Amino acid sequence: MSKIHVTTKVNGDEVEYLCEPRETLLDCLRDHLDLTGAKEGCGTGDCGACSVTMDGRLVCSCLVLGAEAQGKEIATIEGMAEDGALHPLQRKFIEHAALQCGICTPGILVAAKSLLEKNPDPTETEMRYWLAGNLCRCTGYDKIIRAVMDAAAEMREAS
Amino acid sequence: MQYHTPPSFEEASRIAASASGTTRFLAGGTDVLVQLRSDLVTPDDLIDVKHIPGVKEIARQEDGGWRIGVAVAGAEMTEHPDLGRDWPGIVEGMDLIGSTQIQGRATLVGNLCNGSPAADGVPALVAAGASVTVTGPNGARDVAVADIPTGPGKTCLEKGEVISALNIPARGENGGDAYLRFIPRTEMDIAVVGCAVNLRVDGDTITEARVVLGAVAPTIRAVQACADALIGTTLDDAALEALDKAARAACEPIDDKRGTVEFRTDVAGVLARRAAKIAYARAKGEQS
Amino acid sequence: MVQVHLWSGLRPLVDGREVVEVEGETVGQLLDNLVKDYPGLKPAIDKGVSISVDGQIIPKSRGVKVKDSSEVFLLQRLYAG
Amino acid sequence: MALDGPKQDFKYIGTRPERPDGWDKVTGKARFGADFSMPGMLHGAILRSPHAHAKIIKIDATKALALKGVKAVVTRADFPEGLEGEDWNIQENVMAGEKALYDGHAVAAVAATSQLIARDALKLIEVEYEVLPHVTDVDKAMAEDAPVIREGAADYSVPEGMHPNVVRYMESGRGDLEKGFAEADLVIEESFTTEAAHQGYIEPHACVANLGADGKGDLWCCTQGHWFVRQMCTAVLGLEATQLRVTPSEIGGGFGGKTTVFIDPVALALSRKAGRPVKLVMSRSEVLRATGPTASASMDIKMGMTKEGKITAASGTFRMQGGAFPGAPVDVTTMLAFANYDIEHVHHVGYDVMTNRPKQAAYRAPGAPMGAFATESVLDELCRGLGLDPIETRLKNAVKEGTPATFGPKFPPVGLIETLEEARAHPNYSVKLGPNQGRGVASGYWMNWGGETSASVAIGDDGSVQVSIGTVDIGGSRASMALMAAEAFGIPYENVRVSIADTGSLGINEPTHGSRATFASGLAIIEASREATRKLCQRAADKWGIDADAVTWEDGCAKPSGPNAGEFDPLTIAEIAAEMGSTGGPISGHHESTPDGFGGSFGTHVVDVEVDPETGRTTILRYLVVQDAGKAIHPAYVEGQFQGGAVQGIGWTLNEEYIYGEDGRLQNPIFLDYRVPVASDLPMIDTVIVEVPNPGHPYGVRGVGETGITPPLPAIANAVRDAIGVRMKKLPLTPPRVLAAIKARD
Repeated sequence: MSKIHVTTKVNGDEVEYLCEPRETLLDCLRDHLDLTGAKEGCGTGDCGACSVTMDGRLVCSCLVLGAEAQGKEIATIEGMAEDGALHPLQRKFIEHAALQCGICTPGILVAAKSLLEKNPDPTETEMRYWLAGNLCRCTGYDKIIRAVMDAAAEMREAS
Repeated sequence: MQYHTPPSFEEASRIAASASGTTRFLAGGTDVLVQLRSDLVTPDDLIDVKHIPGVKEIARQEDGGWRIGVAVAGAEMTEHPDLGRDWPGIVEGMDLIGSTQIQGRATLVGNLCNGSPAADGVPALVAAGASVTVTGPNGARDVAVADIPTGPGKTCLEKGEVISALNIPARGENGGDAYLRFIPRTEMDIAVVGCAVNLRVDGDTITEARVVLGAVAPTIRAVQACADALIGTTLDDAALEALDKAARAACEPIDDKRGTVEFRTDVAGVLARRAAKIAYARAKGEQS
Repeated sequence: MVQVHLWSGLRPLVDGREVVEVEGETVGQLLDNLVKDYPGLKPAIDKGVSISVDGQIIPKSRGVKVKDSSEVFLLQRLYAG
Repeated sequence: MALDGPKQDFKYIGTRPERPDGWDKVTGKARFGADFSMPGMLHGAILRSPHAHAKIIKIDATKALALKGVKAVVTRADFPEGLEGEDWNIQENVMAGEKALYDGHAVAAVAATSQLIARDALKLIEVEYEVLPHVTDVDKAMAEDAPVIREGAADYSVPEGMHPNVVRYMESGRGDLEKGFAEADLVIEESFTTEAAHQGYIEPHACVANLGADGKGDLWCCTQGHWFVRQMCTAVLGLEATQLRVTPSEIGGGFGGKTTVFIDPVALALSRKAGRPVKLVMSRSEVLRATGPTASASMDIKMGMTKEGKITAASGTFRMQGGAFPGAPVDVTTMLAFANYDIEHVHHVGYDVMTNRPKQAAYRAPGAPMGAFATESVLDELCRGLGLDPIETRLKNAVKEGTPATFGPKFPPVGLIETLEEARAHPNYSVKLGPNQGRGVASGYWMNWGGETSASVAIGDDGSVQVSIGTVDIGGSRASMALMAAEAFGIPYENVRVSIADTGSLGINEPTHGSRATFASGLAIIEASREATRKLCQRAADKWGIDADAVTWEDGCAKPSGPNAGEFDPLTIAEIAAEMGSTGGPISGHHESTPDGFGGSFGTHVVDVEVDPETGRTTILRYLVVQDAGKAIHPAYVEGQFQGGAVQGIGWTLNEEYIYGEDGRLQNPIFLDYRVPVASDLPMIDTVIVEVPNPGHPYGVRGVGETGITPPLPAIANAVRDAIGVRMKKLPLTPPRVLAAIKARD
C-alpha cells in the first residue's frame, strides 16, 4: 500500500505529510502533525469534536480524507489564539465557565467562530442550530450559548 | 485502497468500469467515510470526483432550470442567492441532512446514490421532477431522480456509471414546494418520515401537484393519490383530509429502532398536510 | 449494649428480629460482635454493609465511635457513583 | 466527622474566578486520553463478539500474526487464572473466557505498528463460536425458561427457588403497610420501566500502556480514578500494586462510566507481550457496545395518601438488570426510592438480575433516577387524584433534620424544604401555560460520598502554594480546590496551583465519583493547609522568639495573637517561605482520611413542556433546577453541574435508550441513533443554588454532581402527563410511544 504525499496549509503554515489513503484528515492532524486539539468523539460526524475549517468551510475532520487536504487551507483550534492573545470566544468560554471536561470545547470554539464570521449577530436559536452538530455532555449547553452570545456582542462592539 | 482523482467523468467512469473490486465515488464523503471508518465498506478503489471541472457549480440553465454540480455541498446550496427562491423545498430538504459540519461536505447526489429510503435530499427532487445525467462506458444518459433508487442501499446505476450532474427543471409561475421530515430530536437524526410537496396554483386552485413520501417504503415514493387529493382544490379541510388519508394509504413502512409502522403511517399523513400548506402558501407568494 | 437496626432482608437470618443488641464502642467492634453473636449475619457482613450512626452514613470507617444511646442502622453496602 | 462548625464568612469562596486549566482547554493544548504517545509505541485493537451469548470454541490468530506489522495477539489465555469475586468479574468483562456474554464482549486483541494494521489484523482472527440462547430484558431474564447466564453467581441474599439469573435480593422497610394503606383516601398502584442509558461522555476510553516482563509498568489513561485503575489492572494481571504507576490524563467526561476499566488491562497485556508501549483507543461503537451503560429497571409502586396530602404508606418492587454480571445498583434504587418523604409504613424489594448485556457501570446518582421516576410519577398521580398542588404536597411530606429516613436512620440537616420553597417562589412556577403544554415537578436526592482521600500542600519559595490532590478534575474542580486553599491560607486564588498527582506521588484516593471531590479533597486540602499554616506560624514564632501558641494565621500572614504575645510586624507567607531552607526546611501540609460527614443533597426541578398532539414529540419549553449545595465554592461550576445533570436527565427521559434486536445485538451503537440532547433541543436551564450548610465539612460543602439527574425523569413525565392527560410509564418518552398514548386516550 503506497502512501500519498500531501502538501497543505494548516493555521497558515505550509505542512507536508505522508498518509495512507484510508487515513482521515483528523488522523493526519493528530498522528502526523501532532495537532491533537481536534478530538475524535465518534468518527461518524455525529459529535463535532473534530471540527476544523477547510478553505473556510466548517467540516468534521473525521469525514475528510487526509489525501483530500492537498492544496487546501485548514484551520484548527491551535490557530485560534493569535500572537499569544485568546480569541474573544476563547476568553468568554473561560469567563462563563462554558466548559466542564473540555473535550468538546475545541470543536465548539471552531464551530462558533465559523458562525460569527458568517453571522455576527445570530439569535439564540440560530446559534443552537448551528452548534447542533457539536455534542456537549457536561454543560447542558446553557453556558456555552451564553458565552457565544457574549463574545458575539463584544466582537460586534469592537468592529 | 487506491485513491483516484480523475480529471473528467469519462476518466472516472473508465476507472470504475475497469475496477475488479469494490468501487465508491467520493464527493462529500459523509456516507463513504462513515462506512470506511466502521469497516462496513472498504473500497478497493475510491474515486474522488471533486477534481473534475464544474462539479462545484450551481448554474441556471437557459430554460430557467438549474444544473447542480455533483460535489456542491448543502451549505453552498443554502447560501445560493436564487436557487432557494425557486426551489425552497429542495434546498430545505438538503439543509436538513446532518449538522453544519455535514452541510459543509454532503451533496445531494451523494444522498441520492446512498439509496436510503430516508434520504432527506431526495423527496423534493422527485417532487420537482428532477433528473440526473449519468456518464458511463457507453456515454451519457439522463435518468429521472425517481428511477435511481431501486431499494434500500441500491440504485439502478450499472458498473462504471457515475452521476455527472443534477438537473432541476424551471420553476415556472405560481409554483411552490416544501419538504418536512420528522425526527425525534430537532437535528442530527435520520428521517423517521419525510414528505415533499410541489404544486402549482391558478389563483387559489391547485392545478398541478406532486407528493413524495420518504422512509415509509423500501424506496422514496411519489404518491399519485395524494396529488389527486390536491389537484382542483383550494387546499380546504376536505382536501387536507383526503391528502392525509391518501398519504397513510401509501405507506408500507417497517418497524425499526427509529419508528413503528403505526407511527410512520400516522405521521406521513400529518407531514403531508403540513408540507402542503407551506407549498401552497409559497405557490401563492404568501411565504418564502 | 448498642441497639442495631437491621434491614428487613436480614431479619430471617436472626430469627426475625428487627433489632439486635451487641457490645461495641466503635463501628468495627459492632460489626465484629455482630458476626460473633449472630453468625447468621456473617455472609451479609462479609459481603459488605454500610452502617449509620446517629444519621451519618459510614460506608467503611471502623473507627467511628458509637455510644450505647446511638441510633445505629445496618444498611446495604453502598457505592459511590 | 465535623471538624468544627462550618465557616460562614468567606473572602474567596463563592466567587467565580477563571479556572486554572482554562487556557489549556480553550487552545487545544490540554492532553486527553488519546493525546498521549510514546517512542516505539504500537497501536492496539480489540476483537469483539458479534453474539449476545456464545461459547468460544476456538480462537486462531495464526493469520493475524502473519500480517506484516502485527506484534502481539492476546486472549484470555494471557491473563492469570484463579481470580475471585469482583476481580474475576472485571477480568471476565475485559476479556471473555469460556463464553462471550454480550454483543461487543472482547474476545482477543492485537498490537501492531499502526491503527489500520491492527484493525486489519482483527479481521484475520478466526473465532469459532457456538451460539447460545440469550436474554436482554430484565423481566424475561427472571422467567423460568430464561437462558442461564452463569450458574452460581447468586449471593447469600437470594431466596431459594429463584432463577439463577437473580443474583442479589434485598428487602427493607418498616411499619405496617396494610395499616398505612387503610389510612389513605387514595391508593395508586402502577408499574414502570426505564431503559439503560449510557453516560455518553464525548471522549472514548483511551490509554497508553508500558509494561515490562519484570512486572513494572506505567499507564496513562483517561479515568475518574487512577488508584482504582491501578487496583483493578494489577489484580486482573497478577501484578503488585505499586509496581504499576498510573497517571491520569485530562478526562473528557465520565459521569461514573470511567470509574472502572475496560481496555487498560488489555493494553497492559499487549504491551507486556510485545515488549513495547501500546496505545488503545475505543471507537464510539465500542464505547456504546462494551462499556457500562446504567441498568434498566422494571418497577411496581404502590402509594397511599390522605385527602390532606399526607403519604400514609409506600411500597415498591424494583427489578434491575446490570448486564452479564452482578452489580445493578438496586440497593441504592431501593434505598432512595421514597427517601424524599417522611413515611411511616414503607417497604422495598429489589432484585439484581443478569442478562446478556454489557456490565453496567455507575452513571450519575447510580440507581436513583429510575426509582425516582416511578415513585415521583405515582406521587404526581396522587396529587392529581386528590386535587392537590404538587409542591405543597411535597412540602407536607418532605424530610428534614431528624426525620427518620425510609431507609432507617434520622436525617442530618438537609435542604429539601428549602428547594421546594425556592421552586414555588420562582417565576417559572407561575408562567401561564398554553394548549398542549404541561408543567411537571419532582424532587430527588443523592446521599453523596466521602471515600479514601489524600492531599498535600507545599509552599513554594515565593510563597505561592502547590496543592496536590488525587481526585481528577472532570468538571472544573481545580478551581474549587484552589479557592478552598486560597481561603484556608488567606492568599489570592491566583497564587495557588493545583495538580493531580499520579499513583506514585500520593496516597490512595478514590475516584472523582459519588459527588465527593469538592467535599472530600476540599476537606483534605483545608486540613492540609491548616497543618501548613501551623508550621508557618511556628517559623514566625521561632523568628520572634515567642511561643507558637502566641501566633495566629490571618490573611496570608503570621501575626502575634494579641498584645501579650509581643509587638511584631506580621510576616507574610512569602517572607516566611523565602527563608524556609534556613529555618527548618521545606514547609508542607498533608491530610488523609475517609471522611464520613458527607451531607446529602436534595433538588427540586420544575419543567414545562409542549407536546405536538399529532406527532407525539415533546419540546422542553423551560426548565428550572433548584438544589442544595451546602456551600457553593465556585457557583458557576455548581450551576454547571445542575444544568448538565438536568440535560442528561432530559436525554434519558425523551430519547436515549439501548435498543436490542431479536438477535441480542445492540441496534444503535453510534451517536446518530443513541440520541443525546443537542443544543437546539434545549432552552436555557435556569438554576437556583440553595445553601443549607453541611456540618460535616469545614466550609459546609455538599456534593452537587449527582442529584441533578434524579428529578428530571419524573419531572418531565409529570409535565407530559399534564400536557396530554395520560400517564407515561415507560421511558424513554419517544414520539411513537407518546403518540400511541394520545391516540389511545382519544
